[in-house]
Amino acid sequence: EPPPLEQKERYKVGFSQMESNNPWRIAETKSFHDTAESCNWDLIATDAAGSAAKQVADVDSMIAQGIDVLFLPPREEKPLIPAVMKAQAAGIPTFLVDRSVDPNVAKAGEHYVSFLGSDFVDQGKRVAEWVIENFEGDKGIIVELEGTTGSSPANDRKSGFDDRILQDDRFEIVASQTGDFARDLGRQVMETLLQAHPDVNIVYAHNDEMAIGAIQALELAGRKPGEDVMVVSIDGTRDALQAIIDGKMGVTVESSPFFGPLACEVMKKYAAGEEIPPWVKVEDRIFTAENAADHIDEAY
Amino acid sequence: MAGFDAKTLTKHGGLIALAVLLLINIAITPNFLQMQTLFVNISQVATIAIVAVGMTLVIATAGIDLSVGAVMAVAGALAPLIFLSDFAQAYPTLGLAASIIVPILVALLCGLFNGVLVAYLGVQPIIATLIFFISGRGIAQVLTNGNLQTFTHPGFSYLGTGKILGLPFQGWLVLLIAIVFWYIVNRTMYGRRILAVGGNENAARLTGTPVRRVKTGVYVISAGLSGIAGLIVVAINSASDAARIGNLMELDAIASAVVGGTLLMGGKAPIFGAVLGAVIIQLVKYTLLANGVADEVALIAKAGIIVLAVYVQQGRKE
Amino acid sequence: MQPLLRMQGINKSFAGVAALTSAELEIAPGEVHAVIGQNGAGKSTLIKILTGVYRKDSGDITFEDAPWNALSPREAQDNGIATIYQELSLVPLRSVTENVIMGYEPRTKLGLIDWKAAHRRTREILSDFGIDIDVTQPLGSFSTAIQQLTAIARAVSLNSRLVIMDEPTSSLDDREVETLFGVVRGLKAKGVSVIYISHFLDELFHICDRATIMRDGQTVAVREIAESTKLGLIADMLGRDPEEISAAGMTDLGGGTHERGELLLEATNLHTDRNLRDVSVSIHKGEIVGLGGLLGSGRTEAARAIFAMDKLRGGAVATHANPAGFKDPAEAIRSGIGFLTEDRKAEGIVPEMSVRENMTLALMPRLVRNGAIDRAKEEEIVKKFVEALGIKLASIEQPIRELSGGNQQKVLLARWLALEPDLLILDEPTRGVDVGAKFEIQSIIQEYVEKGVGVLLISSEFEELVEGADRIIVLQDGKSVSELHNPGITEESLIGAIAQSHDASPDGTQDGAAA
Amino acid sequence: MLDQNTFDLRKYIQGNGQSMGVWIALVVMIVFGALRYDNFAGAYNISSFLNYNSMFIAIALGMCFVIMTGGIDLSVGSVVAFTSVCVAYLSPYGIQVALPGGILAGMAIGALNAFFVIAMRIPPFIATLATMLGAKGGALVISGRQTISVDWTSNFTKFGMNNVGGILPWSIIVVAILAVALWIVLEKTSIGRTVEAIGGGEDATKMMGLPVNRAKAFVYILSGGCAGLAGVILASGFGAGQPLEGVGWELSAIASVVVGGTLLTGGLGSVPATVAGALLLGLVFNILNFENGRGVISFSAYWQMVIRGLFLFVVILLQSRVSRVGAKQGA
Ligand SMILES: Nc1ncnc2c1ncn2[C@@H]1O[C@H](COP(=O)(O)OP(=O)(O)OP(=O)(O)O)[C@@H](O)[C@H]1O
Ligand SMILES: Nc1ncnc2c1ncn2[C@@H]1O[C@H](COP(=O)(O)OP(=O)(O)OP(=O)(O)O)[C@@H](O)[C@H]1O
Ligand SMILES: [Mg+2]
Ligand SMILES: [Mg+2]
Repeated sequence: EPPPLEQKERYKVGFSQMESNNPWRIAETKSFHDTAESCNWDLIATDAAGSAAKQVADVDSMIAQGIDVLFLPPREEKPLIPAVMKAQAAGIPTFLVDRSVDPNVAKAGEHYVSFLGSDFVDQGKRVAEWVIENFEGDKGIIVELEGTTGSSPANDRKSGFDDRILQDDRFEIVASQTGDFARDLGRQVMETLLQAHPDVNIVYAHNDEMAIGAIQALELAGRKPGEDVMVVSIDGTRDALQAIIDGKMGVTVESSPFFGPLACEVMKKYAAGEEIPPWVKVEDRIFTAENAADHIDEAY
Repeated sequence: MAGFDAKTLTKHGGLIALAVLLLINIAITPNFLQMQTLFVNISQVATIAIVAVGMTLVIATAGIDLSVGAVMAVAGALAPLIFLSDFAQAYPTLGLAASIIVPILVALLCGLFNGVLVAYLGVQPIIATLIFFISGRGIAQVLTNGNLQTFTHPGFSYLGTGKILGLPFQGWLVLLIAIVFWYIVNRTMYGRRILAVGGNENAARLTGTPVRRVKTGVYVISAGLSGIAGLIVVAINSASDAARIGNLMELDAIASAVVGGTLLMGGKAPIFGAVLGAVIIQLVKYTLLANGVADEVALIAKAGIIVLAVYVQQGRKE
Repeated sequence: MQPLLRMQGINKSFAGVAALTSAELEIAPGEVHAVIGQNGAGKSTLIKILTGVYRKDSGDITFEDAPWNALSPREAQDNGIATIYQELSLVPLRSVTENVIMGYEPRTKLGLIDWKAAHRRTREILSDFGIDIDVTQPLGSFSTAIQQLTAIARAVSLNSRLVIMDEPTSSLDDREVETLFGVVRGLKAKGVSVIYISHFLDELFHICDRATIMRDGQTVAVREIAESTKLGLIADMLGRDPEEISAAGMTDLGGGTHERGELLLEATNLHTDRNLRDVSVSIHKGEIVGLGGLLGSGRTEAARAIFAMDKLRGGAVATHANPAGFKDPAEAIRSGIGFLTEDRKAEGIVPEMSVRENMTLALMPRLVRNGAIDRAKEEEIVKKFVEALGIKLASIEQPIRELSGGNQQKVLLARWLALEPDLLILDEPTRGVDVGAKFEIQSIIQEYVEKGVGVLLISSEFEELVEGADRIIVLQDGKSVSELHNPGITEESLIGAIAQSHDASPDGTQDGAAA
Repeated sequence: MLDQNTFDLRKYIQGNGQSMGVWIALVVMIVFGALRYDNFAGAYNISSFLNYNSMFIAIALGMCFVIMTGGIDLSVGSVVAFTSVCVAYLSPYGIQVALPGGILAGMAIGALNAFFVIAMRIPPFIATLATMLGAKGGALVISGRQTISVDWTSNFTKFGMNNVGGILPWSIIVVAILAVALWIVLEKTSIGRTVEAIGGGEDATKMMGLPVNRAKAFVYILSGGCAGLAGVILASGFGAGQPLEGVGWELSAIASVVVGGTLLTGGLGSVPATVAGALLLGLVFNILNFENGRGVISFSAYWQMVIRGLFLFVVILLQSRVSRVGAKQGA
């Protein structure tokens, strides 16, 4: 059983961010800061600068400071298990946010309260399904731009997409290389892969930043993204929605960083003694040419 | 004659490595012999080459500059702030000029900071530039509040996407920078003094060389060139991401300089060697990527190639 | 008797350039054997091949009747050959003790270094050389002389059968040289052989039994010292007729013969953070002013202070153009002063740069035209000096590190002469330079003095000073204590002046340099 | 080397003055933290702080030896990642196998560095830059791009997670023993003396007949081994082999060594001051976290970077100040 949470006027809340080197993470941190005011939190936010070990040390220092509740987006599935265990031992209920930990070792409802977030595998799968549905040619030649090598969203978004798309034998993945979730690298890698595989007609990027980079690479090479090459990705950033509106991109599956309000709500329920499901699934929307214009104002 | 062979190999190691790489690519990489391949490689190598030229000068004084990537981030973060400002909207030409000049000036100031630490306070270069390496990117993010800045600004984007005589603008820029610094190193007093300071600082001082000013100068130059590279990255991407611009650039630039024949203990500044080094590193990346080598294997391959290239370059000395 | 060491047909080339061509060397047990030759003759190279620093290209070496092929200095040491290399091979940042006993440390029962015993042993070893210093201090904080004696002490303490000394006396004064001779004689008495390399030919007649003479990488003669003359040895070294040499005469600096002109520079009561306490010197056009004194008396520091290398804490330097002195060496150079430093390697050459670039380093500001260096003019000047000074090189684009010591020294001298200076400060201008080059360098200096250049000369060789200087200012513990005038100075009177002022000085501590 | 400007010597000889700065700063920071924050000096914070920073102390110790020879080891961060993956596979056999196994794996990469530097004469900066890339690639290859679970049933994780007396983690005890041992090696054995001599002048050391190559091989293998130990601590304290960990750790280690007063040009160094340097840099993070917790100002991630840079700047200024004052007094 995870430790209970007493009902109080004000909570001392720990939020251990893993890194701040991309807009998504920054938006997520900001969402927690914004929620702190509306939800009456004293928020301690730390940043692990991309190191799982430091993230554990950060959680440690928050435990030492006596937080009431911990929100943790674990940088890695396994290395953050000690953080979850230590928080539990210190009587601090933990909610995992946006990524989870290894379910074989730490379990929701036991070591931590619940996981709030989307399913990366599912995100990849949904992109694949959209492609299968909307691709009109005979042969889909796919270039995949992966996230940071070895990171869990990269691994999951790859397996989700690859498994689903390869069930349809119209499609072939001719190259899959890392763009490190960054626009500049996404562009450079795309430029190169485009030279080696000029017949490519589908680009799947693990996040919108790389997708935008790929669009630039295509345009620089005189190709027409959206017309002769279909670009698809995940996240739902403002730039991606704009690209969809401009007809350069096909789809982006939402992976919203705005966890603050959800966190506040779930925490209050938990304090009130309500049952919390082990996985509070975030319903990821899917943005296409039909609805992009309606949502661009709320995007980050 | 064995001595002759070894010597030629050492002397032209870089060119030989380049030739080998080209041959390998022609043989195995699909669609290698195309103009577009050339464009892609020129546009990608430009920033490394520009930074490597500055790095070469720093290394020639027996220093090192870890802060180049951070300086790129600062300059790259500043530019859009300026041309997206109200002022620049009102006066587009002035705004564009300011968005190029001001970031470069700020970069030069960063270099001045490094240079003063090294030359006047006697801080060891790796540590002096580590300070900015750690905090520079933070400053860039503070400037932009951590936000990604995206824009459409054809004028500014020319830096990254323009073409002159059919070749990318930044390629010409590299050529211009290399020629200017080659001239400075080989023909001017300042260049000679850089080499003297790196070769024997005491002797340089005793012959009237303003050692501290010379040293400060190379850090300023290195930072200025990094600033230019930062602007190019932002221009190509039509976006400025302070967290990412120039990430790991210091390693590429140092590797380029060394592969190009620069001695880490100072006293040599082969400018075109550094450009050649950058081209080799770029081509290695291209080869591995285009042939679908997995990222982790590519890392190992890169490691092996760097060791080999430097081994051939350094030759065997008694 | 079987020789202890025999080297035969040794060949060695560096990057295609031959340094040794079938060189020979034979040493008898218990013999003190000199190896002499001009700069670049290959003496040091031969030694380094013996001790495993370099690898020979071909040739045979037998040591104690067994083939010898040391792969490293360590191996040579362990097998009974101890060496004092020409370039002091010590680690100045580390303590004196470490420099003496490193590699042979006394151990405690646990196998750890017994520092107490180590310091004690080091003090014992050094006391044989009349040195009494704090051995826990970094070696670099002591004078060059102490450092050189430390290197010698280390080698001698290794209990070897052959001790090699490559120019051991280059930084020693007469008294220290005497101490060294005592040590060499002691080794000989114990049956240890000594290879003794030196440019001071007089020294050979005191301690050596035989001499091997080398020229251009070859062994050209082996002589019994007792049957040789200095002139004969020089003739062998240079490969010329003895008559021819004696007819040409041995040029010296012609002290006391110069026409003294107007005042060039006046330094009064100089005082720096480093040991300089009260030195006053004035130099006029066309004269040579010598600085005399024991090692560590502050001669080099006086020169550095005048040249604005060290900050003045008190006193003043004034010239006609700069009555307030100089703020940095650049300003000193602009007002027509050149400074040839004593440490060629550390403060003189830029090893990777070419002869051309080295020579014009100080001149550069005057070679600039429209922002660029005027290459044509540069080459013209360099070629002129290469010819005038007889510098031996393959090309002016050759890196200076490839030149022999004497030729490097001439390039550095040319660096200052090219400035057409009013005043030259020369710190040990002929140290480590062979007799031939030495006379050449001296006659070049003489020539410039006659043209009106003023010279401040520092030399540990009393002969050079006594014969060269018009006046000698004697320094003692960082103070100028007396002044002697030529003609009339003899070595005896100089030594007398130094000794006298020494006795008169209140505290006689000399870093123990000469106890 | 002898051609080092001997006149700069005095500035450097004030070894005490150099490392005084770091001790003063360390004490000041601890007192500051203890007075300003609740629970800062509590057992929980101390033990978790020591546990996390034991890894950085370990790599800084190895780095200190490499730097004393005038070299540098950029590969340590990747070696930590690499060995953490190796020992994750070894964890079922218990810590008695995994600990030596991890250290050996690190030493193997250290030996590769030594080979590049000594036999192939590649400058250390470049040689270890290459192994930094290679070891990272290797870690990803053998892990199949995944973090690798350790065996939670063996005694393996006890090493990284358990304390003695609730305050002293096993990891810091092992690292402390290592530090003392290395201190003795440096000060009291001839290999240690040779290491420092090489930094003071490699050619001269060789000509004195000291085993230069052996000492250089020793430092690179030692540094690899220290990184290996850090890898074991990482895997056992965090429950996984992590191929992506260790990015930028080499720079922390270098900074620790330099803040501890070791000359980057080699020749002078101190083991205790290096440990102090590593603790000092670790404290900066810890204090920033506590400061965030006070809620007065919340430093964003990027402000933290700026502050860390500033801190390094101040420590370095302080050091050059202290050593200069020391030099004045010594003169
Ligand atoms: N490491 C080296 N690389 C290239 N050339 C060298 C090297 N060492 C010596 N030489 C060359 O070999 C020749 C012999 O040099 P060596 O040092 O043995 O002369 P030497 O007789 O000891 O002269 P000196 O009296 O000046 O010490 C010289 O021409 C020198 O330039
Ligand atoms: N780098 C140094 N650090 C500390 N003390 C030094 C240093 N160099 C010289 N000294 C000391 O300064 C004093 C004067 O040395 P200086 O070199 O001026 O003497 P000198 O008369 O020129 O002798 P030499 O012939 O050895 O050059 C000596 O006591 C010496 O030990
Ligand atoms: Mg010699
Ligand atoms: Mg002197």
